Amino acid sequence: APTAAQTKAVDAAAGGNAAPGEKVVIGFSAPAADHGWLAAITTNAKAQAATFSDVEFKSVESGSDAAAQRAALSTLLAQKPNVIVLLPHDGKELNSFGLEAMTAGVQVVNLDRAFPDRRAYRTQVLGDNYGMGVAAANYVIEQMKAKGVAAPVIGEIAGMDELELTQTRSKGFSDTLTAAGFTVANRRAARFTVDSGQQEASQLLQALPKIDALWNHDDDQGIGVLAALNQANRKEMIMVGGAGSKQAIEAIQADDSPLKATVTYSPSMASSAISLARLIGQGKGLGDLVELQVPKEIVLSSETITKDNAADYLKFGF
Amino acid sequence: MTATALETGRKRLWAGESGESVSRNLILAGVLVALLVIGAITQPQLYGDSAWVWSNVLSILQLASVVGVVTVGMTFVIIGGGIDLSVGAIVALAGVWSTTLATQSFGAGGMIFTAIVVGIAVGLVNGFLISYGKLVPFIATLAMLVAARGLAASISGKQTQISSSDLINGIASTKLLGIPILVYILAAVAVAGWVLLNRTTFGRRTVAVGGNPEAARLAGINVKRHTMLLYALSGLCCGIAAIMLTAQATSAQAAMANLYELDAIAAAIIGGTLLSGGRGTIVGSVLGVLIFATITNLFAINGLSTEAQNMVKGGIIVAAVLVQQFRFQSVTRLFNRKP
Amino acid sequence: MTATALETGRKRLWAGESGESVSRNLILAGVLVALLVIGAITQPQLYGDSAWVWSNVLSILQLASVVGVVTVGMTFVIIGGGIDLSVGAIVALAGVWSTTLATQSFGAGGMIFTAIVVGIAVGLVNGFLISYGKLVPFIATLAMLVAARGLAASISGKQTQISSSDLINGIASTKLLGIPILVYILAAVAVAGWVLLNRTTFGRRTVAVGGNPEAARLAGINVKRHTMLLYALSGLCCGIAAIMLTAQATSAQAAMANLYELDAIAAAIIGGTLLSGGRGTIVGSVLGVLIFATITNLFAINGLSTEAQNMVKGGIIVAAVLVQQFRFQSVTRLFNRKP
Amino acid sequence: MRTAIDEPDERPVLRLTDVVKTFPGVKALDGVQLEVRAGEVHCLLGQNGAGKSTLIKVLAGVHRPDSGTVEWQGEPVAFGGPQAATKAGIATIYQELDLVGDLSVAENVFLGHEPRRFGFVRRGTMVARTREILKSLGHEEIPPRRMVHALPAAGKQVVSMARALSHEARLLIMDEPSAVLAHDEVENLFHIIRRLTARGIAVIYISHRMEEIREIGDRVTVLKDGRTTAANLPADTPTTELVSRMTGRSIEYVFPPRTATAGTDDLLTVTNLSRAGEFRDVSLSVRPGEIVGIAGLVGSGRSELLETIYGARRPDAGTVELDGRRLRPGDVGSAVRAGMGMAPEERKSQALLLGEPIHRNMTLATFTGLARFGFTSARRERAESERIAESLELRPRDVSRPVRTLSGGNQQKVVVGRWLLGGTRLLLLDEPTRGVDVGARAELYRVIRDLAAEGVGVLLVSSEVPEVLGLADRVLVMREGRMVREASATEIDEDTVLDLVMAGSLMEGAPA
Ligand SMILES: Nc1ncnc2c1ncn2[C@@H]1O[C@H](COP(=O)(O)OP(=O)(O)OP(=O)(O)O)[C@@H](O)[C@H]1O
Ligand SMILES: Nc1ncnc2c1ncn2[C@@H]1O[C@H](COP(=O)(O)OP(=O)(O)OP(=O)(O)O)[C@@H](O)[C@H]1O
Ligand SMILES: [Mg+2]
Ligand SMILES: [Mg+2]
Repeated sequence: APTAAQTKAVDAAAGGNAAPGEKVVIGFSAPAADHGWLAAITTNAKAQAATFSDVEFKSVESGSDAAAQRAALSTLLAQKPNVIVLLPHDGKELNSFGLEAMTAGVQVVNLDRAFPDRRAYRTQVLGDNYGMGVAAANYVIEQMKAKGVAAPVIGEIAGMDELELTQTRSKGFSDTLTAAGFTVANRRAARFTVDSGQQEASQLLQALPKIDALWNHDDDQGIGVLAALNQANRKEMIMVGGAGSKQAIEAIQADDSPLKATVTYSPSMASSAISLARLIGQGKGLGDLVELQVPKEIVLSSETITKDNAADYLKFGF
Repeated sequence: MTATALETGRKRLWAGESGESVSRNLILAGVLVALLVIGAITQPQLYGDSAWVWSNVLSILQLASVVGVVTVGMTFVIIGGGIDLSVGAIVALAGVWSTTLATQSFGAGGMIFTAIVVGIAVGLVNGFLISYGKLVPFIATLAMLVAARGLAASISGKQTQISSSDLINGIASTKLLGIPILVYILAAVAVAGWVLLNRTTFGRRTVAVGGNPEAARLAGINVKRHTMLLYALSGLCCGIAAIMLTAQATSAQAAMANLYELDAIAAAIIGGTLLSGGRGTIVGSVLGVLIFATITNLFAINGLSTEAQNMVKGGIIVAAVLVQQFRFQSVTRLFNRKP
Repeated sequence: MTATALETGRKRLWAGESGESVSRNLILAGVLVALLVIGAITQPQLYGDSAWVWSNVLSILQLASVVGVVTVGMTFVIIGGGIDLSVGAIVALAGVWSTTLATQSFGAGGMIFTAIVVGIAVGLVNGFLISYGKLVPFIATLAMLVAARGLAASISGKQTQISSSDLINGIASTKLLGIPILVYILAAVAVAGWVLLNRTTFGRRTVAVGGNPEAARLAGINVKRHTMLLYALSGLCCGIAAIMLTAQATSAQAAMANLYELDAIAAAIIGGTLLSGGRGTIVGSVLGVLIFATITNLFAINGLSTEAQNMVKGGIIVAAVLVQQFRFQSVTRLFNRKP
Repeated sequence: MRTAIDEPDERPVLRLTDVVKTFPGVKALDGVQLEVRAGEVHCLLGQNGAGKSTLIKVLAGVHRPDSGTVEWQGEPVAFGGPQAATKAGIATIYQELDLVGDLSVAENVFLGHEPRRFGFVRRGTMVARTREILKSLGHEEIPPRRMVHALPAAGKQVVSMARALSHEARLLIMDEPSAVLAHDEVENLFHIIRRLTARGIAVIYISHRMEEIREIGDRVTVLKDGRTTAANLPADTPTTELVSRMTGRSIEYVFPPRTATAGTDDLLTVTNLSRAGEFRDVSLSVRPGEIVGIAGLVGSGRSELLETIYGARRPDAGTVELDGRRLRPGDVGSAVRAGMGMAPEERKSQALLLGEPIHRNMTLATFTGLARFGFTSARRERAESERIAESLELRPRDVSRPVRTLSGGNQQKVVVGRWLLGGTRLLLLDEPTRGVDVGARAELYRVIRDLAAEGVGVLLVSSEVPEVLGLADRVLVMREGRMVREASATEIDEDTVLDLVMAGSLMEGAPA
């Protein structure tokens, strides 16, 4: 279930947006969820839609690949919603669907995985994958400098390697490290699942008998990574997580494990996307902005959660 | 001749002559219709709109088209006594290879050529390992699955490669006489597969190679070469499928066509192909693919959650096979004494 | 005893009574050693430290332990003429079910009990569909794969469920005499499997049922019941594996044990199990699992990229099988007349 | 027609000199001489495992000889494969039916040399030519488009023959073609062979049935342990001499004398047993120590009856009782536990684990009994198997050899031997001597008779009427699924049985 903070009932301060307006039919599609973050995306979207009395929410969940999602989306399109919010399996693969929908007069809000073609969407709400890597690297650099480690051994547990977002995250990480004169000593790709996280981490530990810093892309698989550290009795490094799960934030706050920080990539973006979709459907803008319409693109910045600010973020943990 | 002798004679005539597979396919078609009816019952307002129904049928066909083409090749391999676990990986490799910038510079023709050549080449390697290296098909193609996905990832640098050829992308978006080109391609491949299997020496020898390889060898058929050709054929189908999938996604990626091997094998088996070889029909396989596509469509229009989908899907697969089973118990009892 | 009698006695020991499989397994062990040597050559500084080498061996064993347990069950199913595609899904379902808050409230005993009961129950359903529903094993267990993953997702609400039982989690972190408990579990399951296959009537029946089901039936063996038991046995192994995996990850999830079915089948086949049933060894299967784990370890300590890993892995699988093939060409010619 | 053969300067079409073929561990051919002339029927005789099938596989290009020469029409040849041999004019009907079940009759006949145009099969031509060939074989009732798996065994044999004749053959090799044929079918086969030899085609004919060799053969070559022990004997050489050449000893009698040991109470009682389409209202009984034989045509439902009694098929109606206790219908396990055993008709597909060693096949039905607390005893299993192998004179005696490498007759011994291990009280035998050589046959008859003497009841199905009459105490005749006659074996003669049995063969039932 989404925490209260993951969704947000629009309050009176947001201009006239709180008041029920004309009815908006929002279609929603995300790939089949097999891990926590994606599951939170769908539940958040649903919950956010439920806070509006003027939104009708139609969700199609769709299969294991882009082709299956495309087929599901075309059935959704045939039902003629006002706006479609979709988290594409892959932005480039579903770009053509965005175009088709926009051409058919259905507004498209892309969630998380950008379409290359600007005509394929009305608005994009994106997490910052590259920025995540940058933030993680910056934290590592800062800590290493503080500890006075000149040539740290840095490990990386990536997510599903065949996804482009994993590549982007890793690139942000290594670009930033390189700028500081550091390199990644070994990198293993897990599959966003706890057991793959444990397995890859245990092998990484084997390859690197001493590690100074470790970045793990995803807090869900991080449960497994932490288990591997624990089983191998390896506590010498600092570990940075990714996404910002409740479990991870609590661990950071407790400060009793190598996990010292996590860089956010919050599934709350799904809630925001639904809110924006409603406004787009009603032709309204964002209350705090001057413009009359919703902006074309919103990129959420990746924030770094440490022991110091963990309390503030706890309510966002999924 | 007595009346009873005549009667048993007729019964026998019905039992042979692939009458069995004809009515097996009729039952599959029945299952398909039943699924469509369930769709109509659960979503009466959608099914009330005939334009929507037509577009929905097209969308099912389009969904089935890529896996359908792969399944035709897979059907040949299985009838010939093998199995090809690498089809998904071949589709991905062919797709990625045909969308590299270098290849795209040769235009649509170059892309199609590349995809098909890559598909056939990988198929030939599979076939070679199996016939001449004497590897079990399961292991050889599993190794190829892993290796081809790896190669695809390395070629693409794990990036999604956009296809900028309008001609290629048009394959997925253009319609002819109101029907998407993808559907024509599936139809063409299926018809070609049917003719190949039922009307040519290649097809008839495929049945022999899978059904009784020793007999085929004694009849002078070059079983090894034939086996190689079967995997090459499967590779060719994968090459075609790669172009279709690339057109649909207007891009290619090392992870695409994930687990198509399971979809294709399942569709072929539901369609009546014997996993042990020697028996199978193209019509059955295509019906199998359509059934799976219709199930997916049914879930989508009803907005079922993924987990509910999966639970129901497992049940439908079992039910679909059981229906065939019970209808044919009497006929099959004759042929199949095994418990 | 005369000299000739002694001689035939020796010959017998070698030729019959799985003499073939003994030397096949020796070759597999050779491949394993070769992989370790490659590791030592490529990473001399790591292998210079004997403490590290020991810990690395343990880490390979630990890596192999979960899949190893699943593979023992799979080996029985395949020798018995079937296949179980649902093992990964059963592990996930059993893991998720045993880590629900309700189950965890019964403590470690309750969790272990639940995992094992769930495993056996799902296995029995598989077995029932196959023996009495007469479904092809491939289809029945594929349907179960889909359904069980769906059920697991629905039970867990797609959340990762943390195991808060120190006893369970301790299975992965505790060592006895310097060796992790997980390794003991694998050893115990493998030994039990070996005894069951080679020294009990159950094992004999398994070979008979897989080698020639009709002959087994006519010899008075209850083939259907035995088939059910084989799938239940595979389910039991999955239940044990679920506990082990949950302990390792200190949590369970619907997506866990992804594609374990492929790993287990591949390991069994590399280990010499015939996919068509009737022949296979536990030792070979365990060696197959260890080879795969060692390959993974080799890649990790050399820091290979995922795509390079995959390409090399495909090659190693092919090479490992080819080595066996050529060594045994003369022996296998005796048994396998098919081309 | 025969005059040409008698001419002394007649050159053989085929001449084999010192042919040797070794399989790992077995010298299957160890210096074979063979000489075949045009237009003759040359019979090959030899015990099971003598190397007959191996020899013809060498001729057919399936195996390459290790040494020795093969001269074909005066030229030395070395066939690279089956196709080379067929091209040269040697067509073969193999011992194991080499047909593809899911292809039609016509497709099987022309497999590998289909009439075609641009890769497309010319189906019309193929069907028409198949029909012609079938007609020339006297079997125009077999529809060329029918799937082969839907044909009865006899029909399959005809298709095999049609396939051999679809080539322009100068030499036709037949490896035990009559083994699966009924009496009238064999007559038909001989008719065809005579027509072929009249056209100058040479035939190599293998069979274990002496009377056939006498009827159709011109000359006989005898093999023993892979060696030619007698070449070009006239076909009317006395049986005793042929047998002694084959076995190295003489066999005095074939059927052992009956011993009057039959008990009085029924051991097996079958009452009104029926299965739709197979047999109806069959009642019979077998007493302890009695051998009951069932005669009938192929397709008359005898195998189905036996399997139903045994519980391998579930009856639609009727009961089976052993010692007055009703057996659970359709449950082989309970039949076996009650003391029944069966040697089924098709040993390879129904009885044997081909890759497993002999002793594991022998103990397949009894290893549970030999086990303790579910743990098997390899020592006892092996000892028991060796005992049986000894008493059946199994060749090879080494029980750890895989059954796959045994010749057909020895495989049959393994199957029968399986039921000599436990406490079997009723043995069901379906064609127990199919493909079994004369020597082994006599041994099997002795074994069966000895079993009866020990009080075991035997229910025997055989297509060879003399076998039923000679071995059984009581004879039942079955026709189209019904029992039409029951008589003591001494009261009925072969002609009576054949008269009863003939009511149209299975093949005539199908419309063209
Ligand atoms: N492929 C093979 N591998 C090993 N041994 C073989 C093979 N084929 C035949 N043999 C062996 O060669 C010998 C001759 O066998 P063959 O089949 O030629 O006998 P046969 O005379 O035809 O007997 P039958 O009358 O029973 O058919 C036997 O000992 C048999 O076990
Ligand atoms: N209606 C039918 N259609 C197809 N095949 C049939 C049919 N009836 C019988 N057969 C097959 O014909 C063969 C012979 O039939 P069956 O077993 O009834 O004869 P039988 O009296 O036991 O003769 P035998 O044992 O001498 O072959 C069997 O393989 C059986 O499967
Ligand atoms: Mg023979
Ligand atoms: Mg019969």
